[in-house]
Amino acid sequence: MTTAPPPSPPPPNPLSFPPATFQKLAPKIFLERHLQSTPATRPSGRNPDTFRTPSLHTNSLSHAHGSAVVRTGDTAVVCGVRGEVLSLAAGTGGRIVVLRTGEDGRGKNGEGEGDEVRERGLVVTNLEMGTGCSRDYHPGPPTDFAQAVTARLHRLLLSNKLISSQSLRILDPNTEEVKAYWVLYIDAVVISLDGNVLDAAWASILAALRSTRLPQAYWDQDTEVVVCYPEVSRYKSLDVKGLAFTASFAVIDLGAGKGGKVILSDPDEFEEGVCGERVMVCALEGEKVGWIEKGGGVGQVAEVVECVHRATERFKIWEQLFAEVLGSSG
Amino acid sequence: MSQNLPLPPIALPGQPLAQSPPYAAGPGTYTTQNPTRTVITASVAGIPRVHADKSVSVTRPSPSHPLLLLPEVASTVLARVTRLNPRQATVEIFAIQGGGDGIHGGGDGGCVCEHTFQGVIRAQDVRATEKDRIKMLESFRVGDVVRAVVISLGDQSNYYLSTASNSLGVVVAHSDAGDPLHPINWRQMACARTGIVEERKVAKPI
Amino acid sequence: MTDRRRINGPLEGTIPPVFLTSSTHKSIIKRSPTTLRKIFLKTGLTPPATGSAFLELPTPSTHSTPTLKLTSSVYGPRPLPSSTTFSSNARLTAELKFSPFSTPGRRRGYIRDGVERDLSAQLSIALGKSVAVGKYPKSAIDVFVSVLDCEGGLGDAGDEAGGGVDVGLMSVLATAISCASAAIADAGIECFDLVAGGVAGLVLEQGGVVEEDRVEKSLEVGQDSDDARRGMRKNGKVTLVLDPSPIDGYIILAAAAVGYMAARDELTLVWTKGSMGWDGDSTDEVERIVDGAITASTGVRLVINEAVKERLLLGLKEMGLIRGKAVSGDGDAAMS
Amino acid sequence: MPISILPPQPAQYLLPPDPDSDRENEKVVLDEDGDFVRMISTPRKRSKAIPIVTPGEIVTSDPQWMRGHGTCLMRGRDSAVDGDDSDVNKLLSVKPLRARYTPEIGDLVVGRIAEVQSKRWKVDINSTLMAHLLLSSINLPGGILRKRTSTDELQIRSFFSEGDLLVAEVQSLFQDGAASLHTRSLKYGKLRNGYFLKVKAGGIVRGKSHIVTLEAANGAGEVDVILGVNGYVWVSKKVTLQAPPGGESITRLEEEASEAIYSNVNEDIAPVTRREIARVGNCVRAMVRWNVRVDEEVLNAVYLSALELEEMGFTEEGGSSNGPECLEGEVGRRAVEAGMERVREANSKARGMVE
Amino acid sequence: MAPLQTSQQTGTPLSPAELSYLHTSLTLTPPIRPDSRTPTQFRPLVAESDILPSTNGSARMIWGDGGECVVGVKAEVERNSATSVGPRDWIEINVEVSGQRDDDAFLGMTVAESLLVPGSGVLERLVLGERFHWKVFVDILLLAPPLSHPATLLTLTTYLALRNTFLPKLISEVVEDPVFDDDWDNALPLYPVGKIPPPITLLVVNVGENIFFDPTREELSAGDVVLAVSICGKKVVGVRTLEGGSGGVGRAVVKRVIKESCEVAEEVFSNLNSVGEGD
Repeated sequence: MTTAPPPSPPPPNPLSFPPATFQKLAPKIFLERHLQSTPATRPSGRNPDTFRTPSLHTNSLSHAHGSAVVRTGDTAVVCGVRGEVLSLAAGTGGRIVVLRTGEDGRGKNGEGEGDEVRERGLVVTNLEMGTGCSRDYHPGPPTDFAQAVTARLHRLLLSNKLISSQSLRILDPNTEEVKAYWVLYIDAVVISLDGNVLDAAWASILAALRSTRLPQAYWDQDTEVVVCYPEVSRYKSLDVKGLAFTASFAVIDLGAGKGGKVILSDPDEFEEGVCGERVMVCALEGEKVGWIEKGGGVGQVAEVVECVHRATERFKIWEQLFAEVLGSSG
Repeated sequence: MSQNLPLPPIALPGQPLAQSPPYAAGPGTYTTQNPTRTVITASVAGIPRVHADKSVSVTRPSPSHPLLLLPEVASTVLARVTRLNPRQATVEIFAIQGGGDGIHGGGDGGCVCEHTFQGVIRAQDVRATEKDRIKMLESFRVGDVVRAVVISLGDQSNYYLSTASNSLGVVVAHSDAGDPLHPINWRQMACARTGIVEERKVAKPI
Repeated sequence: MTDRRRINGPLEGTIPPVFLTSSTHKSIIKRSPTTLRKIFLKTGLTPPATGSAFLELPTPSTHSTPTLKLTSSVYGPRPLPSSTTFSSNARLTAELKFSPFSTPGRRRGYIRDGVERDLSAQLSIALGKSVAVGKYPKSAIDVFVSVLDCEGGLGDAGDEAGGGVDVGLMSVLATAISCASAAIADAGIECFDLVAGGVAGLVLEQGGVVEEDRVEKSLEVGQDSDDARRGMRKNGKVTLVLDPSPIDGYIILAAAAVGYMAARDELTLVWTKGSMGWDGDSTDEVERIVDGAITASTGVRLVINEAVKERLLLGLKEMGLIRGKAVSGDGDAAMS
Repeated sequence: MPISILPPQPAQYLLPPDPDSDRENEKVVLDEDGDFVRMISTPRKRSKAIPIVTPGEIVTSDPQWMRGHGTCLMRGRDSAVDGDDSDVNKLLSVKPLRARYTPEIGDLVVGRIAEVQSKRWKVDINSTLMAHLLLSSINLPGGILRKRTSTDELQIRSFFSEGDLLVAEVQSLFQDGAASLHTRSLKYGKLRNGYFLKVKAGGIVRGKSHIVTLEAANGAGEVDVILGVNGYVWVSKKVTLQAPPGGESITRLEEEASEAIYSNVNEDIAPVTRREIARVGNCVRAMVRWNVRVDEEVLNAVYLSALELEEMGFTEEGGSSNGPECLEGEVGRRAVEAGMERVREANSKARGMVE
Repeated sequence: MAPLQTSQQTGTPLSPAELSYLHTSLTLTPPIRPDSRTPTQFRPLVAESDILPSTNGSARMIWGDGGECVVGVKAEVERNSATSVGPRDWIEINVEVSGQRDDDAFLGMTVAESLLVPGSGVLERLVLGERFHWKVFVDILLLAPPLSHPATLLTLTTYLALRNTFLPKLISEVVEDPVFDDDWDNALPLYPVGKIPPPITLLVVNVGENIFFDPTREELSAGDVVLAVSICGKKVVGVRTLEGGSGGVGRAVVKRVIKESCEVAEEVFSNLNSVGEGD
């Protein structure tokens, strides 16, 4: 048995425990000891600024229009996207939106587009954690945490305006009137959870959307229903605009003189349990930032800046992975 | 180690390993009765071994989940005090250090429980002497880590624990101010920073 | 049913796409009736769980045919919830859930439906009989199975299966048993034997007459229907198919799924659908179909054995690595 | 015939065998919830028809009656009360036939452990409330004089654990009506070597002796029947305490017995005994089914009649595949009727002797 | 969740001594059942059919232990739906156990699987011309759950009700909207004599080498394996495993259970068919 990094006060208690017991006994001290060693190493062996290496597979599900499996370390999420048809015919009483596709300039209708997706609820995002992915989540109604993550994912999806409503419209081929919409059911199922579910779930959603191919559909005037062409060759990819990737961080304060604040990239379950302070940055293409969340403590602005830097680095890794798996045709 | 009993390198549940008359069923095995003989059969996937006492066991090599331990009567456990009243202390057992003749109890270091088990230490089980003069508040505080031994599986919710031995009692404690305490004698602990002395049922440091 | 804790679709309701012509998945590669499909099974893919396994069937999969994919994780023995009464045995519960995107046709909801409850109950019966529950007093062993993808044939609305018995649910259950059993072995929970699931079906060969017609006709002319059917079956038009897939396009007269402990030669679960005759001789249908399902499960058992062993060997290697690491001075920490 | 399916018939009851016997002052009536009820202290000289009282029905306005259970007063008048019998007392009560058991002090009950707590057991005795059995109310192994220690508390499950059956006496009642039991006698305690059955609580007469020993037929030895007042019945092989040949003291005997009192292992029971145990159980069930209340005398008689019926080869009409000891349906009725007849004969004979 | 929970409202187990007594008695040759029945003997049942005048068919059964079941069958005319759902939905089964919130998945599934077994021919009789069909609702109410498992009681009652279900005779042409003969005497049976009858499900428990029909609650607890065998005419139309016992069971036992069920079922059918003929 060897001792860990030098404890600062003289050891008042010579009792020693195996690391696993120590971790359970005093999780905070356990993490602090690890981070105070040189070089600072996390219990998982990662450096504070190291993210877990992601892996990605797409289109492995038979009945989804698009799907992806993302694994970062021991966190794994499967996401399936499924299109169903929302008919605007009788019953919606005067709410028929008439939009001519020809005059659909991006600048002009940019605002309206997002609203169409949002107002009609054309994107339905859900995160399921009751799958035995971790010991704390049981089947049944989603926990508060699952609901909160779902809401964040949904918000990210809408606010980044990744999906153009144009690609969800189903038209009457004669009048070019919008008669129906595709509704995208995006279900992210967590099959293994070891912290930072948001990054993995978000990446799986984005990859699933980018792999989604919907059947070509049109409004059939005679039968007054939406009909699709069965040929796979006539399926069309969803128009997903750009890329956005989240990067999550946990912050721990080791105290003045003992290392100060340490920002842990891509925290695992144990680190999330110990650290109260969190930062999330959603990075966009061209070194832009789309969304920043910060909570659970008071931090220097520099901290957030550091997080943004790391997030843009992380963006490149995801971007490369997506290019490899999905092809560069963004 | 024994004598030419041909064992497979890896045993799987249901796999027959040896006959019972010469050999005995050890941890990780069970016996099945045939009309003609009793067969020792593996009940977990792992490495089968024959021990000097002719018992056959199957042990798990997996480092991530080495042992599946449950608190048993006579096993030594580590527990954190969660509630305290004059009659008993409620604790959560978070590590089992073996000691009982547990079926998986091969490991020396014991195991950390994935889930904590709830237990109680009744006032009369705190120490072996002067049982009627025990005051719970002078023995434990909420948050203390206690080494204790399981004396009964108890009822549906609690295991019954005892600290009535020199080696058992509080092993980790913090003062009211949050500083760590270290043991002075079997009933007192002191704070290194302030020197404040608090009362505990202290485990004799090993 | 609206679920206020989840994000729901538009209130107006949506329908799955309707196609001009119905396209059915028909498998191109025809197996011989006694060939099992290849299975991919790997344990330990959900590290937070005590034990876990992932199963994919068939492997390798092609994009044109649907596959069956499920994950299973096992937790326990862990304390029972405080509301339950004392039990000197472990309580094993199994939960099988279809993911929303796993089935053809409509998207599946999150709230547990009757099919899921039924399969969960059968799964816990099949596994519970194999686990040495007496070794774990006062504890719960929880088994979770998530079906990520399945082949259809579930008997759902809009999911036609050609007039015969649907074997979709049966193969989901059988693979769930195998996958969960591998996860239990991975967890190191003591059990009498590992359970493997197997399915077999009696199939009307291509070109045969759909059964109900034949029965009706024979009745109309006043014949004994059973004789007619038996005659038809004895004429060799009925074949036993191991591991039938819903996409094989068979007309299945009867099918059985079993949970089977090969080392003990014992069954933990029997589930049959479709009508089977019993005419007393040794070649009758019940016997054939049960034996067929057992044969199928024996094949699956070999895969489970390999998957469990593979992981154990990996564990042995890791152990070696960790020992080396401990010597180099990392890992332990002293308590303060 | 594996199954007999009968058309529905109006409820049938066997009337008490003899208008002059003691048993006669019990009648079948209907109670508050529309269940059939049995009346005690019913009028002896009233009509022979089964008086059925329904809730709200005025039974009597005679002020000499005191209101008992199952009755209430309406504006100074008794209602739902019936009867004029004065040779017992002036208390009038209506007892539901199908009801939960209401414990009374001194009752012998058979119970099943429902829950084990740190110092007591909760026992299901077919009552609305669980009965309590305190750790201090049982005999501990090692003799009566043994001191109770805290170790006993830790091993409480080694005495009784969930599901275990026991026979006990109601020692006292709590404020809320829950019973407190004790087993501090060698005739009480854990039950083994037999079979448990459950009849409705009113089916067993509160009588002198609730532990009945029957001399079973076919060389089966003696069979003990414990008729719990609560409707729980235990039928078992009679186990006699063998006095050791040295003629040792009775305390020694008690000690030895007490070592085994919490055993869960049955002794060897011969198939023939098992068969008679089943037959006795069927007799009890048939008697309750045909509304004959069970006590030692009637049980004995019905048992003998059941044996006779088997000898005569009477089983279900036309059927031969029934078990010969089975008393379902019509056979049971015949056996019970014959048994009642037997009791009647014995009674009149006894009366004859007195006269 | 567990199928047996419907019958074992109290979760209290049997005592070890009791269980061992039962187990030994039941493994003897010949076995001794607690109520002295022979292995294939059922407890007597009281049954009547046609009890609900506003249904197309109904039945009621009472078990000696207090279990009571009522089944009503009602038929409605329904237009064939455009989004082809298939005839599987034409019979809707609803099992309600009084005092239980959820509908019973196990019982519902058992009934549905055996009733809708391919080849039974019943769905074909529901066709009403080209555009319409009968939609049949089978409502099974377990008024008082029996002390043992309700599957047998429930399916026997359902059998009786279906056997006595009549549908008005169609007098319109195939292409027209359906018009019916209003004379009930001309109504057609849903299950005509001579065609494949409705199924029943028998509960069978094995203890050692012995097999028992119509097991009581305690026999279920002492059993090694409990199977529900559904039989339709002379065919086995479904087997399901119920909770109970630890460890598996040999395949020979399973086959024997199925075989004996068929033999016993024949007698059960003949008895069931005579219900209502006496009066």
